[in-house]
Amino acid sequence: MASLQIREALRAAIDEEMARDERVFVMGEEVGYYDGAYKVTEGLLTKYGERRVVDTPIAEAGFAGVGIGAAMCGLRPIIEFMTFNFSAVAFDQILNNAAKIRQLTGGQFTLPIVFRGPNGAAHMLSSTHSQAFESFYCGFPGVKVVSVATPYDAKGLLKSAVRDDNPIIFFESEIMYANRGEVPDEEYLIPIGKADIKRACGEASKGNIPITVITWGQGVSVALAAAELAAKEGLDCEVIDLRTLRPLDDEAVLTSVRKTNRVILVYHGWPYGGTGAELSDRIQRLAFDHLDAPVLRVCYEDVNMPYAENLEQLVLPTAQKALEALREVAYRKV
Amino acid sequence: MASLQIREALRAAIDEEMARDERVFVMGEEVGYYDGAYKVTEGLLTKYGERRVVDTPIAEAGFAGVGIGAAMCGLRPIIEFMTFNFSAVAFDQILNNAAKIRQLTGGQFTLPIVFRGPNGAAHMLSSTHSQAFESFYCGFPGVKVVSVATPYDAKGLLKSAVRDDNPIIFFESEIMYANRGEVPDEEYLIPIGKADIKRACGEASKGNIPITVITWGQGVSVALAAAELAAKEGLDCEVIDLRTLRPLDDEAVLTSVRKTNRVILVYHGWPYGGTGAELSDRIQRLAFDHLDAPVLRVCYEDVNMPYAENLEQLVLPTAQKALEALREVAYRKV
Amino acid sequence: MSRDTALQTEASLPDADAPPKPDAPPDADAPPKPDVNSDDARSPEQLQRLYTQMLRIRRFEETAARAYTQGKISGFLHLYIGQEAIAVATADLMIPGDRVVTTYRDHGFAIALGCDAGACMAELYGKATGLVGGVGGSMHFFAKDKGLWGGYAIVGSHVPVAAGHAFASKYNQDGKVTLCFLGEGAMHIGATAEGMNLAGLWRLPIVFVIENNMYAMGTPLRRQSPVEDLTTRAAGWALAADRFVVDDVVDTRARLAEAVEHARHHNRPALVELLTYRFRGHSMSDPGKYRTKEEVEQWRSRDPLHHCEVQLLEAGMTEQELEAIDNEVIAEMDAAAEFADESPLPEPEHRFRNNLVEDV
Amino acid sequence: MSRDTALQTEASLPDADAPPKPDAPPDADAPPKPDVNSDDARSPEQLQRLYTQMLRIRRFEETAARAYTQGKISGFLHLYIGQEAIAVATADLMIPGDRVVTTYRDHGFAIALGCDAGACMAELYGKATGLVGGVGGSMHFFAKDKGLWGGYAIVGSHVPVAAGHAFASKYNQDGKVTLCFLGEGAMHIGATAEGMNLAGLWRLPIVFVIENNMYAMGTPLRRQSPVEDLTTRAAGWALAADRFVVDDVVDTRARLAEAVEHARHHNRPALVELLTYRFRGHSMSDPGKYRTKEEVEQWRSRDPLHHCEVQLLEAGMTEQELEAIDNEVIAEMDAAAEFADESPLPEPEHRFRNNLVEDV
Ligand SMILES: Cc1ncc(C[n+]2csc(CCOP(=O)(O)OP(=O)(O)O)c2C)c(N)n1
Ligand SMILES: Cc1ncc(C[n+]2csc(CCOP(=O)(O)OP(=O)(O)O)c2C)c(N)n1
Ligand SMILES: [Mg+2]
Ligand SMILES: [Mg+2]
Repeated sequence: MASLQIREALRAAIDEEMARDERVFVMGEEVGYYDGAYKVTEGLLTKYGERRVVDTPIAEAGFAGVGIGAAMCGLRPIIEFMTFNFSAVAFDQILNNAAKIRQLTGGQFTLPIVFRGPNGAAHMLSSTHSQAFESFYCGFPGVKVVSVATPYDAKGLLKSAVRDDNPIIFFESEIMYANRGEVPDEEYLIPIGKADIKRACGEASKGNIPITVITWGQGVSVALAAAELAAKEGLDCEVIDLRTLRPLDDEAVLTSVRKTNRVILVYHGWPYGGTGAELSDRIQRLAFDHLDAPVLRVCYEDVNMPYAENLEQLVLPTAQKALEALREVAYRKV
Repeated sequence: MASLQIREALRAAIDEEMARDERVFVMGEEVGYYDGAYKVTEGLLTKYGERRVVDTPIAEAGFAGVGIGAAMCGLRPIIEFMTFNFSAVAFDQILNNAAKIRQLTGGQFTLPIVFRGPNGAAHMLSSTHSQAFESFYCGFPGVKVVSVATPYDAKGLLKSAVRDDNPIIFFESEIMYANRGEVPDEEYLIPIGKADIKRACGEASKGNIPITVITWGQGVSVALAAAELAAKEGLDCEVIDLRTLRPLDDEAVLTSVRKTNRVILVYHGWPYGGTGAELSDRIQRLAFDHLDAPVLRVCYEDVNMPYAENLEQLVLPTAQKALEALREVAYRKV
Repeated sequence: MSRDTALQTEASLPDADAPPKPDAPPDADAPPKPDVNSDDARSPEQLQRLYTQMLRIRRFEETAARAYTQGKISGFLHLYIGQEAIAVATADLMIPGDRVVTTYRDHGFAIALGCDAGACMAELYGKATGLVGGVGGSMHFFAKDKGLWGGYAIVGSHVPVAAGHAFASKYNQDGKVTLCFLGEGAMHIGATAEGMNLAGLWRLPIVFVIENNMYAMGTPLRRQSPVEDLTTRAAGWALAADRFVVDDVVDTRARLAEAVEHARHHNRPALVELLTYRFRGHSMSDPGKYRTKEEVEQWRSRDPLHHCEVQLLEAGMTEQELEAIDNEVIAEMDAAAEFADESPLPEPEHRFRNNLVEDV
Repeated sequence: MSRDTALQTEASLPDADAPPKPDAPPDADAPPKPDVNSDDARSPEQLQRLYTQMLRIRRFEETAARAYTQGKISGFLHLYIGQEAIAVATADLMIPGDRVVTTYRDHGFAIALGCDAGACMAELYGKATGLVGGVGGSMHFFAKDKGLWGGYAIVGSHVPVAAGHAFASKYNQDGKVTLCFLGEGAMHIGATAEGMNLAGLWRLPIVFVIENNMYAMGTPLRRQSPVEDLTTRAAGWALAADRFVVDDVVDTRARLAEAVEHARHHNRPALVELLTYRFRGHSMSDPGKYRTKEEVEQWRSRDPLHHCEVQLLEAGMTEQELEAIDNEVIAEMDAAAEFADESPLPEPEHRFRNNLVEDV
């Protein structure tokens, strides 16, 4: 077991897959000579050369499309968006090519491609640079969407993503790259589509109210912090890290909800639609008779992210806000 | 009262607003000399000339951006996307400029701009040309989103959209342009943000089970057809046409749901996230104790749209599918 | 302009620090290509083969147009009639493994590249026996094994994708060339500029071919671009350039072949603008009112198919022989329509297939 | 290249059927512009004014950089140091109503256009007294009334928007010109190509100015583009072109003014490439390892600010006088920092404002 930062775990995943499979290459802005804007790809150019670590001009639609075309030829591109905010200019390539080419060719082509990079707000980057894209990329068929929160998950899921024959949207976070955690020395894979219980809850009892907390990405640490606060009040959280946002692990979600009968969602993203609303819909539909309280969401306020530090903090989901939601679903008047 | 097609009602709205306000202009592909790909802008070039009816090259990001820049200068552009499928290449302009410039300039600029065009599937246009974009455009702050289903609503809401000082996404439908309906001769406006009851329901009684059916755009005719079928079975639908998808008319929705305690959603769009899931979330959260059954959705199947007619029909929402959902929320075993 | 000097390659080159130019694949390994410049480039045999291919495309589309008016085909149907020489010349100069990437106006390439007319027609009918099983329709003809890498419907969106195919060829040093076709209307959208800059920057083995048929739907080039000669944009992306009118299929083949072999052996991508004309509307629903009868007539009089016919007659072929060819082609297309008509619809479950590889 | 012949305007013109060229606004109505070509273009008074402005930008950013390292400023901070002459020359040649649209590297234009240094600093601090109330930060300086139409953070995305401002000027025949600044790194993205084509097609009163500082973050131009001279792209969009090294603020003003007045009076948009250099990293977090000391030193030795200082000394100004100016400027920036420091944070409710016009 080594203690790695998330950026190091991601790098190890890319490195191992590039070493394992000559068809795997990395492409994006500053991924080579600059060692990556956030240093995820550090050292890879030196090790694999310009052929397999490809610096691009600023042309997201262009290099996303090149990656798609290369994948159609059997290569396995890892396309880095410096941040997903910049993927907006490549939206058409992902929506109309990556997600549809296999379908509209009747399966003639396979697109083993990963689009990865930081997603969501970081710190004081203002509205254009502080957006959560999962609500856009989960909203159409033809792709899988992954979001990681720990070094262990980051490495295991990125390796699976590179080996997956579908287009994968892979979300990371600027403010989490330096987070450390244990990562096994031996190789391992984590299956795409499986959620992970980051904190288990106990049985319901007089002094203990179990509550399901569904989260992902930057929301995980917020959820776990809220769980600690809540524990002091006898609110016992089962924190489920979805890890894959499309397809959703309904079974993991429903199993927990049927046990706790209470759910809140904690995530970095806007409230309208997206994965948050999708979960509410599925839970109320598939566990209707199990709910003792409505599903509540703790996420961004529905505004463009302001630059000022105090305003940004107010817009973001916090452990305190999550705690209040937990009290509410437990009908603890505050 | 005149009987107009939706395309004629839209044209009348544009014409009246252009005549009323010299700052209003139309821009897009084929809007001028070609009279519009779907003839919405027919005759406007002849009447207003090249200065105010502007044909563009195929450059959606370019002319969307030009519209945004012009709006910042006080003009009031009506930008036509030949279909919203092509707006994917302009996604960044709408997400990062139209929706954010007012906010990130601290209110220095106002953006009175309308992006309009057909949305959703038409008939056998295959996957890239059969997409519903409301799940993308409703998912972020800074814009309003409108979707019209009748000539009356089309005219009244487009006029309001042109006069609104916010960026407006205005959804129409290729397959509905020829639909006819009564339109008053005198001028009228329909407020953005207000839903409309297209079919009212009666009181609950032994033989009569009221059910709320929430719908918009192409879903409206499907919902009304389902309501007719359901009526024969004592299922009495209150069909609510949202008309505005962002901001949602929560009051209209909740008032009906609190009365009927049963609700289904019928719309043209993908199931994951979007306005459909957002409605489920709000209803389960704001009317939790009023629901006798889970909120059900009748929409596209979660697949890329196939070209073949038989397959397309299976993917689309139909009155029959809606009827089955109505029976289900009424606990009528089938 | 003599053929040998047609290709302009003076565009400034990447400087020393640009990614190293890989050696072109040894000619020994390179599969033989048609000697499009040899004396028998115009032999009666070659002319007849090219003529028959052009005629097959035209009759295929005339048949499809009839089926459309009969309501047997729906959705969009963009005809290639008038531009057939381009697809035929292209298919004839490609070597195995070379790729064609094009727009929704793709029937001509499918026929020229050897796709079965019945399968093509069945695709238009949305039948299970269609080229892609009826799920793509007119705009998405794909036949990977035949070198038809598709039929794309978002203008410009396929240009970076085609650059990606060329990127893979360079990555694998496989000596294959990608030919990316686009309308002149696609020259003003972002994806095209990005794809072309990347191709020029990385010196990818790709030839971008503008099928300039003068109109994007109803919009003439002069309302799309401030410049008439679109190859003026080649220099800014370091692309070799060529530009000519398509009225002779043999010349077209030779000029295109020059650009293709230059890309293949010298890692120099090219931008070739072909001046051509579609005799029909943009799609079946377009009456084409924006063009004068005179203009259409003038171009019809330069119809490459007719031009080839004249050459065949000059070469000694008889009216009867030509008619015999036509009858054969017509029979083939009638059979294709019949096949499409009688083919089954896709299985209902088919709609769940291929959204992800797991879907079966 | 003599100043009068610098602007290349041979790019082919729209043909007869292009939108009619509106008459340029009668010179009578046109507000007076600085006689940038007159004999006193280099008068000590002018030089001193320009010098002081350049110095103010530099000291402003040095002060901001200090505050950043002290943790008083967060997020991104892209310094303009080395490129100041461009903003100063630009502000000096504009007439009321002309607009500047630029990137996230926008502090220099704000100062040059007369925005209060305190308000600018307060914006960086995220304070209520900031230029846009603390909601935009470093990348989004906007001062509509001063002609600063912003600070955009998505590369290339502002180019069509700026074309839209010029479109409005043409629509209203107001005789105003929009100056759209972009980095050389923004020349390879789709939105830029689309915006420039539309400007050329519609002959909008706009001048696109490439601030080619040789790098896009760590990527040198040679890994962004196959051509070194980016004005080779002007012809394809029918843009007038000019290209020169920025080492003299007066020359820069004159050359830019020529393009601007040409756009104003002859409806001919232009693409001007300025060769310049940023002395600092891309942003505060960039150590700039990708550049050699020698290269940086070489450019520093051509620092337009220093160049202007030398001219002032030659013109008879004394070291003491220059120092006095500097002390005044430093005092101004210290005061700006103090103002920012002491300013209040935005009201919590402020986050709900301005997402829609209804929000108050
Ligand atoms: C991005 C985008 N915008 C608009 C359209 C609608 N559209 C389809 S074909 C076409 C005209 C294309 O003209 P051109 O590129 O010259 O090709 P041609 O049809 O003449 O072969 C348009 C506007 C589209 N498919 N994609
Ligand atoms: C579409 C997009 N992609 C990537 C980025 C990240 N980014 C910000 S600045 C920059 C470099 C821009 O270089 P250049 O255009 O030369 O301007 P300079 O910073 O040199 O002034 C990059 C890659 C972005 N903001 N937008
Ligand atoms: Mg064309
Ligand atoms: Mg630069």
